[in-house]
Amino acid sequence: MTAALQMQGVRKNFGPTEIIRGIDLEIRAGERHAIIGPNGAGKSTLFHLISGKYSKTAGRILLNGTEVTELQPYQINRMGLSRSFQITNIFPRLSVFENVRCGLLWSMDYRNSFWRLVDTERALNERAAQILDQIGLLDRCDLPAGVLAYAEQRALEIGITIAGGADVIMLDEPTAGMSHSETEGVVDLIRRVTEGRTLVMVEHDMGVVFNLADRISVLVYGEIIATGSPEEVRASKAVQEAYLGTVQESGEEVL
Amino acid sequence: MSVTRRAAVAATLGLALAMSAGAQAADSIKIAFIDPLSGPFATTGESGLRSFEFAADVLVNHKGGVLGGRMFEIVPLDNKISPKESLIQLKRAISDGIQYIVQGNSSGVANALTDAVEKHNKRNPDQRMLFLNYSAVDPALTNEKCNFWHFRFDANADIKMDALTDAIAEDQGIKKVYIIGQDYSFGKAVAAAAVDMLAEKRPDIEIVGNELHPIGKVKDFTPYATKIKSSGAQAVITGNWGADMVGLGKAIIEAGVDAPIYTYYGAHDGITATFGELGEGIIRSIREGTLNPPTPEFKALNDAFKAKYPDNDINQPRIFNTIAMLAMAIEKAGTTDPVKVAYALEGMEYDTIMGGKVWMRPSDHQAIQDVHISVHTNKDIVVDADNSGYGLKDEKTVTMAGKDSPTSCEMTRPDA
Amino acid sequence: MTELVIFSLLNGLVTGLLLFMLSSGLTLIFSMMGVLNFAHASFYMLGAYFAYTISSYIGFWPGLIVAPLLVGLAGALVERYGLRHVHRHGHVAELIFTFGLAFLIEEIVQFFWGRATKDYSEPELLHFPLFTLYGQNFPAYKAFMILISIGIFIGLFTVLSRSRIGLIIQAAITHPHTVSNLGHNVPLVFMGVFGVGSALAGLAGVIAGPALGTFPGMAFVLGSIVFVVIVVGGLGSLPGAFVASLLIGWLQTFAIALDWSVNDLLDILGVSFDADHVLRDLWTLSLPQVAPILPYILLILILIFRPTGLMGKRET
Amino acid sequence: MSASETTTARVVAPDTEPAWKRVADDQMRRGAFTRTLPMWVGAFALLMVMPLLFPSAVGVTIMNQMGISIVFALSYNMLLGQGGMLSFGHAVYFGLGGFLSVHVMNYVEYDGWWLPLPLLPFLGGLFGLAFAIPIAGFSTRRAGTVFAMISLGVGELVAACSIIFVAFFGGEEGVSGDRTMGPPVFGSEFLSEVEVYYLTAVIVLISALFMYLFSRTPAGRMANAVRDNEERAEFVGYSQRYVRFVSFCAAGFFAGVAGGLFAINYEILTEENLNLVTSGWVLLMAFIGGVGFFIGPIVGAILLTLLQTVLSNHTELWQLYVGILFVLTVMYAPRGLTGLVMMHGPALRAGRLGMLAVPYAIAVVPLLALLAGTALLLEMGHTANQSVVGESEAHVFGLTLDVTTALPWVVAAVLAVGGGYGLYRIAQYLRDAFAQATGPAGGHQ
Repeated sequence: MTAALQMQGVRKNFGPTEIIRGIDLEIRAGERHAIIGPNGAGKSTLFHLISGKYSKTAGRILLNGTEVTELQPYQINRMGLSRSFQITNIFPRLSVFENVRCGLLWSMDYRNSFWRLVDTERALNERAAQILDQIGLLDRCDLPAGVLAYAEQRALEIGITIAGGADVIMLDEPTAGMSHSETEGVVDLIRRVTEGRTLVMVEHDMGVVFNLADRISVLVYGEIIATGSPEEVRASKAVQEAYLGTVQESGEEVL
Repeated sequence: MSVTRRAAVAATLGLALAMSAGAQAADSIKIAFIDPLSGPFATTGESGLRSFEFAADVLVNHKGGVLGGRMFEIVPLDNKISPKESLIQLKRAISDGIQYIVQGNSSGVANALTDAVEKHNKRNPDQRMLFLNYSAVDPALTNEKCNFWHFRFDANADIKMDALTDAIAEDQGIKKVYIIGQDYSFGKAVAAAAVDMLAEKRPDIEIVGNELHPIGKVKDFTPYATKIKSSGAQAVITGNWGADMVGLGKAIIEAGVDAPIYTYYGAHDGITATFGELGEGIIRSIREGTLNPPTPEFKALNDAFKAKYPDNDINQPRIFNTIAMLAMAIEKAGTTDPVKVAYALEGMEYDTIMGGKVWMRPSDHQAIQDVHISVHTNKDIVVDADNSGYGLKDEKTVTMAGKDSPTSCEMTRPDA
Repeated sequence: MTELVIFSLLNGLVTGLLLFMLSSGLTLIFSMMGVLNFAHASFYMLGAYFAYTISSYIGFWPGLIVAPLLVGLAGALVERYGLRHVHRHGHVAELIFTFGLAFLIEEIVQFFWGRATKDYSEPELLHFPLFTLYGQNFPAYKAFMILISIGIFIGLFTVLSRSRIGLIIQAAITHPHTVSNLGHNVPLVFMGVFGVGSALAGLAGVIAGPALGTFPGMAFVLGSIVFVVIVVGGLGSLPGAFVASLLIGWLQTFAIALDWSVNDLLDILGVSFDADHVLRDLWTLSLPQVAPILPYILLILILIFRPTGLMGKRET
Repeated sequence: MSASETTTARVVAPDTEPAWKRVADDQMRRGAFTRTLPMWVGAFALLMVMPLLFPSAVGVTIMNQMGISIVFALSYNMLLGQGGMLSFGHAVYFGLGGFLSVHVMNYVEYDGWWLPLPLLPFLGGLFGLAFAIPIAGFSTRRAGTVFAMISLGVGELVAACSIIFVAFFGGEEGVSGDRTMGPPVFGSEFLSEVEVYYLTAVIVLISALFMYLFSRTPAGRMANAVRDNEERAEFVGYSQRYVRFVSFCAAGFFAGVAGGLFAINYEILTEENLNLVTSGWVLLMAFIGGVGFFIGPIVGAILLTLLQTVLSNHTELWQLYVGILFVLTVMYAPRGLTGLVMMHGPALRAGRLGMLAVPYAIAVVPLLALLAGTALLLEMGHTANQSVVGESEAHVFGLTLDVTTALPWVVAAVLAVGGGYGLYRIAQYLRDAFAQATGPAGGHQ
């Protein structure tokens, strides 16, 4: 069986600065994989590289065994990879319902058709309503997405991400900025909606990470210094030195 | 709230006045003036409108009107120099039962109007109208695009060019001529006519430049002036008007070109004032109607006009001819019926206020009249332009210019 | 030919430097605020009209100083009471606002000054040919225009590279998102930059008015060309704006000077076509005829093939 | 994943259908075409009786002009309102569609082509589409400023070409034709304006209907999504460029239809139909009407056509008024005039619209005073600026005012300042009243 995602020697430079310095990583199909690391380690950049937002300076990326290195985001998405964003990224002027429906359109093969009306397609609307139900926003479906509360927007973000039925889901800090109780709800939601799919997530909250992840990779200064089960990572000397050390340093300077 | 009450009073008053304004002399003969009254060309349009209103008052209304007391009323309709707006205003005129329209600015608009009037008259035989064109000079209007309903009171571009090239041909010192104009139908027509006629009259003259520049888009004419200067031209011919005329003229003179510039529209509406002493003896205009020296009648007319509109000039004598000849034609026909009036206009002769005659050639409805080459100067100027002390003095006159000029017009005439 | 080349170089320089005076202000405004100011050329027009009115009372020279200050003030007020209000609706709304402003300023100018061309002319002092070459005059006023433009260029360069505010502006140009972190009064800086940019445009108007004519359409004629300049040069790049200004200045002058046409090209290739072919207009196309549209062709090519412009770093 | 459906149906009692099913049904019911059908039928009926209400030639002509503007403005809104593309060159497709239509008319007249007139606008539309495709190909890569700049460049280029390529564009006098030369349709040869009106009205209605339906298709919905957030759209599988491409082409098509209608109405096309002024004018119509609503551009088209054809006959300053209106709209009512009306939706639904009657009645007084005073000042200023001896009279609202005397100036100034001050004083009261009427339910604006 091939891995859901394979990265081979992936590098990214911004001008003279090397942000990602050669990453080799395999995400197994069906696993929940967390990427952790200090601020500025390049976690979000890595996400952007995988999902096609940034071009790669070097290396290859394979999705379900197919090379996607040079593809555009929408092409990668059509091949079964869907992602969320660290900063809420929804369609603010569309209604909550429409946000989810837009997430569904391509996967349900509507493409750019201009001879079908979205409001007459039963399967489409029912599927959208089901997803809203899953993410708990059914009673908010008529509001413009832009006026939702922060936690609701985060939930919607996840809803859009999973709507298309992609088998690889990438979540970028899904619990960022949430209260403790909100975080619990989101963790529960993530667990439910990614059932049977591959999940890759960047997360700062170690509680969430150790609760959800099957495997963890630690990214420091653009390099993976360790990959393994939560126990292995927790036990790793290298991680303790490099990661915990930088956490203490960075804790004072950022955010 | 005293403000409130005052507003209410003003509003009521306004409404009452507006309603009473609707009731006017039902008897008057309305003439729709369709020309730009807003936008960049409004100055020209307004100046024309004032002339028309003044002419209607002085030549018709103060003399008791026509057909035993019916007055001329000029109805100004703003066409924003757009063919589309002109057609809307034409419909407005039709709604008001107006039978005569006058227009002059832009041959493009004139083409649209003559076409629309012909279609309208064909489709609505009981509601016909005449189009009196006082200024659009595109030769096509009295050639391939002519029709029975269109009359032109200005000399067309070819007739003017004929006179202009005569003047150049007489000056044996001129060996090199530069032609420059705006890149559109009129500019091209001027250039083509100049080339043809010079080749015929003075084969030895070399056309050292024949240039079209985009209309209304040139910021700086200096590069063109540089070219003209380095070509060694001894005379320049241009059909430019408006800002393109001013810019070109100034640039040529400033570059040190010491040659006469023959223009169609090189005077009035601020252009004369802008040239001032710079253009002295250089800018020449080809036009109908003698301004200097004026006839006593014209001097009196001009004084009366200036008393009313000190900032305007009588710069289009043909407007006075248009009104006078329309009045004569209506009297002659004894009715305002456009078909009968049109037949009355055909072949009509009229002695103008500025001196000289106008004859409405029946074959193409082109007015045949004297055409003058006049020079921009401040010497011997009685009737100046733009209150600048400078004006146009006749240098040369071609009597009844283009009387026998050919026309390709084949119009179908309705039953009288 | 030599004289044509020399004078075309000089004329192109005058046009190019004039364009730079406009495009430098526009670039400053865009760099700081992300706003493409459609009404920038309208401030240029205001400069010419203010100077015209001032010169008719107290002469050309006071106008040279006072008119740009007034235009700068007008610009600052527009920023404070107009643009700032629209800012929250995003850049497209701002662009629409400045478009409306351009429309409105033209109407306002017509309201106060009428529609006819104003006889705003250069001062007597500069009314002589500076030199005559091959019988052609080069007016002293043109040289004066060149001097003023170069003076502005040097002044701007000095301010940007030496003064504290210049450094802040430079920082903002290269890192537009960090400007609010600098701890400066951002709204005030914005207002100041907009005012200064408008004043530069106003100054351009003051000195261009006598040479190019002072009439209500003067903004429209120049407006979109200035846009072309800053896009071609690279949005947010002052050196780019400078290069593109001169490039377009010379492109337009030389295109007029050189009488090349498609026909010549076809002759060289030995191809000929019917004189009344449907596409006849294409064969007879000559360089002077297309001169004014060359900048737009350049614009489209640049936007397609090099969206950052000649020297720009950021894509719009 | 059927397991989750049952576990999360928590809103309603278990014996009814699940909540999500109701929401989906609800969405489909509200989106169903039958809901808007009465409005379309009403619009049709209104269009049919209009010539009876305004039978004069000029009335019919103005209504035809409105129809053309409506289709043009709606097509523009497919770009700006629905696709987030600010175009300064939309007249290109309008003009080209129109030019082709006139040429086809001439082929019908001189070369014996067989084409019923009602089909002509769609031919114009196809030509607009054919031209929009290559332009869209390279200009829709980005939205925002780059798109605006490219559209400006293309607009300038085509306008310039229209003067250079005389064979197709006819130079400055344009190309004219005769619409009556085709085969009669239902016995009509389209000789009279009224016949043309009915033809225009039907095509306007069909075009508007299809543009409305387009906004409800996957392509139309994604256009909105890309407008809102182009990046997100890419990550749900849509190429932002291609989504814009589709909208752009559709907009080009309907602009061409409007051009074809223009050709039928005026039988002449000139350079002004595709230049920047026309492009700017359609932006004004769409924006003043309100780009966020389907009917916004219709409102704008009707209003601005009226200003252009009626107001311009009463004052030379009409363009100044339009400019002021536009700038005020951009600043204070970015959702256009329709947005101002729609703002009252929450109050209407809450049944509290009546609460606003008194505040608005009070506000209307200073507002009218301000408007009247400003207009008086402008008109008198305009008259005073023009030096015509013996004509010191300004004609405003049917009043005749002598601008050389002080009284009218004082009255106008008092009206303007008083009105402005009055509005300023009651502004807070109005805001409070509005907030109260809109109520807490209206959490979003």
